Amino acid sequence: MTMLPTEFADLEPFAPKWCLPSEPGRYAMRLSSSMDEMYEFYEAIHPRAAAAISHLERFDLYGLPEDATNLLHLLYSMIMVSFPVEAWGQPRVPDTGSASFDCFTEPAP
Amino acid sequence: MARFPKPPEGSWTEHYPALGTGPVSYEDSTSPEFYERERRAIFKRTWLNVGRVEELPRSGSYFTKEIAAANASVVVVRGKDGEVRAFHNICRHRGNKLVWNDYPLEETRGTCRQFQCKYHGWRYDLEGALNFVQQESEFFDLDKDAYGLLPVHCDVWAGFIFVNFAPEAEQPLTEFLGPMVTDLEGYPFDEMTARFGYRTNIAANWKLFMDAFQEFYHAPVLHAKQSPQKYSAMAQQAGFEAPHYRIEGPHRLVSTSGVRFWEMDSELVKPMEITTRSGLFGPWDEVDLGEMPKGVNPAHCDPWGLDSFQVFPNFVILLWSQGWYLTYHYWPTSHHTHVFEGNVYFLPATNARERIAQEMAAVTFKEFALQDANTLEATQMGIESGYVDRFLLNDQEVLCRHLHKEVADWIAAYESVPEVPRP
Amino acid sequence: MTRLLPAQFADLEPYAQTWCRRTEAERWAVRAASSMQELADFYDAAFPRLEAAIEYCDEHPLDALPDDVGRLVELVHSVVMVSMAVEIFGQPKTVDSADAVLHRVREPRP
Amino acid sequence: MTQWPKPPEGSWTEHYPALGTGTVCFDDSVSPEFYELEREAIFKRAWLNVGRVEDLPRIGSCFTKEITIANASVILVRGADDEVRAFHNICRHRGNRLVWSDDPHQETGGVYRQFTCKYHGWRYDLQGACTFVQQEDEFFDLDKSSCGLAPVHCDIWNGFIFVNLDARPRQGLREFLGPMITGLDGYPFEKMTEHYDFVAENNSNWKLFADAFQEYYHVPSLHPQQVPPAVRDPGAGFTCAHFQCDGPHRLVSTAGTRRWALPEECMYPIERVTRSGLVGPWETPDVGALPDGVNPGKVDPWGISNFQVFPNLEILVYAGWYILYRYWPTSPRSHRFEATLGFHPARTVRQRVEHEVASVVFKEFALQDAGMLGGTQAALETGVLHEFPLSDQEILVRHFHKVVADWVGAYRREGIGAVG
Repeated sequence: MTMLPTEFADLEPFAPKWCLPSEPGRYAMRLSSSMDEMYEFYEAIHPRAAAAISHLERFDLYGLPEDATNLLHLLYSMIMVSFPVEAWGQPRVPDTGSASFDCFTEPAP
Repeated sequence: MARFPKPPEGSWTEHYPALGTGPVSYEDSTSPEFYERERRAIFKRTWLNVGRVEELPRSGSYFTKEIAAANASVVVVRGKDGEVRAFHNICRHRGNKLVWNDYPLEETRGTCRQFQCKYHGWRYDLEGALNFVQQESEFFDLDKDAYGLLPVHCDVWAGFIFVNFAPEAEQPLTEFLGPMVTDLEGYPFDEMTARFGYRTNIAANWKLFMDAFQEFYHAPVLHAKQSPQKYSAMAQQAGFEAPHYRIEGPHRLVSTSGVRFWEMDSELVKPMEITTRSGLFGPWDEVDLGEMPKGVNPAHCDPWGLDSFQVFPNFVILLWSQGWYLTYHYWPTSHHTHVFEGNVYFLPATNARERIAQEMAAVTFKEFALQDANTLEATQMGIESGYVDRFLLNDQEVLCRHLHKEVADWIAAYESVPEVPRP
Repeated sequence: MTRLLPAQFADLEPYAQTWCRRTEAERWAVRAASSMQELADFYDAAFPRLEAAIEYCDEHPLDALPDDVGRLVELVHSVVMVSMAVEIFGQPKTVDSADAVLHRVREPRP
Repeated sequence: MTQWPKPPEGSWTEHYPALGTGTVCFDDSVSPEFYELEREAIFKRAWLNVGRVEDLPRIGSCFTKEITIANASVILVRGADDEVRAFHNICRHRGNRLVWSDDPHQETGGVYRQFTCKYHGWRYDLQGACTFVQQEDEFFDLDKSSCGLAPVHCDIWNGFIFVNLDARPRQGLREFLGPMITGLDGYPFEKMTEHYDFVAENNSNWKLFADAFQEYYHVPSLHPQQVPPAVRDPGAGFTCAHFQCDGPHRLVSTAGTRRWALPEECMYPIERVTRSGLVGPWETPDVGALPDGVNPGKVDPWGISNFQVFPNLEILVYAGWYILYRYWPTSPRSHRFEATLGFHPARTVRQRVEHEVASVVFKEFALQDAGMLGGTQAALETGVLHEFPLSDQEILVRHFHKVVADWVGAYRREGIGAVG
């Protein structure tokens, strides 16, 4: 069973883990992932991001087919892991040992 | 060496001579006794923003708000007549908390036709009137009209819902807000309904966290790693200067100049910013919000970055030049803890590309807020130790100076009134 | 796998590992940590066998129950625990109990 | 719903005219100052039930009781002469806590031959006498016979062990309990020795939680799940058959619901199969005639009588089993709640399962009360409201708060007298 549009079958291995509909889910997944896992995901998806965004742009945002919604969620996860990968070199924001900032509402999709 | 002109007095701080230029004490942020005075003089006495009208989309929509600093829980509801009202969240029968879900000490929201107490089933309509008493005939001379929910003063400006716990509000809401804030009227807050909401408990005094977001002196240092090394180095070298500060009554404003990331060398921005065309300052592609009211970018900075309006006591509206805005709320829960809420608002995205740019801006916002929050707990510990009790503030921190002075002034004004019975 | 319950109740064996619990505190904790689906599965399997189980156990004196019968009593106690969630509340946790706790600190055995 | 007759005055509340019918203030449940007054006026004066004689089954049996609000820790022990005694849990040598296990703040218990202080090894016998002083000859004019444990007044009624922390109790125990409570003389508590004990730390004032258990007006609203959805009446009320006040104590009797006589849809499946539920086992061993005091209102059919023994004990008496509640204040806004369910010892697995059902159901509904009362406490603490109306069904709430105020008032007047 595939989750993503066929054009993005190459990203399918990452879909079960990273197609996450909510920010708390994506943030928790980032914190519980190793840097290797996130590098691997980032390296795979980042070169495909422009094509993915162009693909999604063809649809009405509020009537996305399921596979497109999954792809959008995958892009959200790409943004989420870009901070550990591009800025921090670690899953958690440095020097934020005791801080949290919980997202309780976000637009859908 | 100033990059932007300063007022004729030579500095922003001296432009407001009541502020002085000497070192300040943060005892107001460590003393339990001072916190009690703040509660009485400020949080039980002034207008407090509790949300926006879009959170109450139809009649029967409600939310509750726990305001520990005013020792209050309120339920805010849109009545059958479309009016927004606020009530103390207490059943008149045995004093039970009326509206809650799962946990009585946590906030809740929803839509209902009436409020029903879980304890004995008393019911109140959306306008607060008591309309059902279980086994009414068992009571003695019960006048239902006299047992409606206790109202809290409530008013709405530009879609922002404010409450006031004073027996009589000393000023109407718009008079309290003053022209610097009310000149924002006309900004399309009502259209910007795509919202990311965040909340956290912070182990620091509420004023200290406000301070962190009302000066940008810290930004090049604390947030250096957020940007590529080359950009950070340049930013740190340059330091930070805001082109404009303004103080009006108890409220404050800082404007900053803009950064045109999209015109920069790609070594100066992160790959994900290029991919999503978005980042800390928001989506790079301009959205059309129509003509801006005169309160926006009042000093006509060009390029303009943002305006941060600090609405006394604990509410911030931050407008970005890229067509989105933030609100912050700082809700004290003790002298050294508070609940911080941050909301990020955009026009609803019209396609996936816009939505992804918003996601990037919201995620970046959280990364920054986490750094600030953690630093603050370290600040609280440092000043609570009490070994150092005088601290310097530079001209870029003029708004911090004003907040602490304003708080002290409100307490002094309140306590100078001869002792009369107070609630 | 070793048999935990009397042979006549082999059909409940799949639930024994999870639900044969000596104390109320343990039964409460398992209920709280289970999904409604898990609770309903156990209830649907064990509730129709409750009458027979009680009758079977009562062929032995209460103070000298063989090990497997003692475990069957524990399983019956668990059906009682789970019935509250399944029959009454429709969720594992007591409705409107918020953050309240109530610890059973002494109880008869078995 | 049966309408039970009211007293000739027209209501239960007016039958006790001293109660009035006006609104009631619950500031007594949020004020730290009032809590301090309750400490002296009530908990250091009233007889307090700390347990049952079954908790001390043989010579040397002992338990300790932490009475936070009275700043007291008390040892209860059955002596070599079979008498039950109470002592302050303090070694006479340097004031160390005498009997404790891992944590000196936690209650403990067991069977002891004597008490030995962990600090310097002084020993006391089960009657409290000091029997051994380590290196006695190092002391000066030490008279061991004057170094016994400090006694606490202790008496037993119907198997209930009471202590009184007053230097000289103003009343004997039976006199304090009065005729309504001692009307329970002869109820076979001593046969119901199979106990389920519960304890909880609740985030509400002790009186607010007691209030929830001394009125049934809230039951249809807070506990709708007590009956299956098919037979739930959204407008249901609850009318109690009989109320009675006697001195500081209170009583409410409700009519009996013969659940087993109801059609199947009126009960949950687990009740039908186990023949037990909310009102306990459907059948209990015959204990012969119950004393008249169990049902002084002669309610027929009778269900439960709920005796509230001032200040903090409740005894819920069913025909064949009983429940005890105790509320131990730990601060103005918190208390430790104890509950005990007592049954005839099960002789069969079926009986044991009947008891288990009653015990599990009890916990579910007690949790609903506890879960909500944190909200009541928080709302009252906002201090914006001070006047609350109480219905006739809540007469005991009215009486309870009035008695508390009366005792505090009496204490204050004595204090003023002493100063003057």
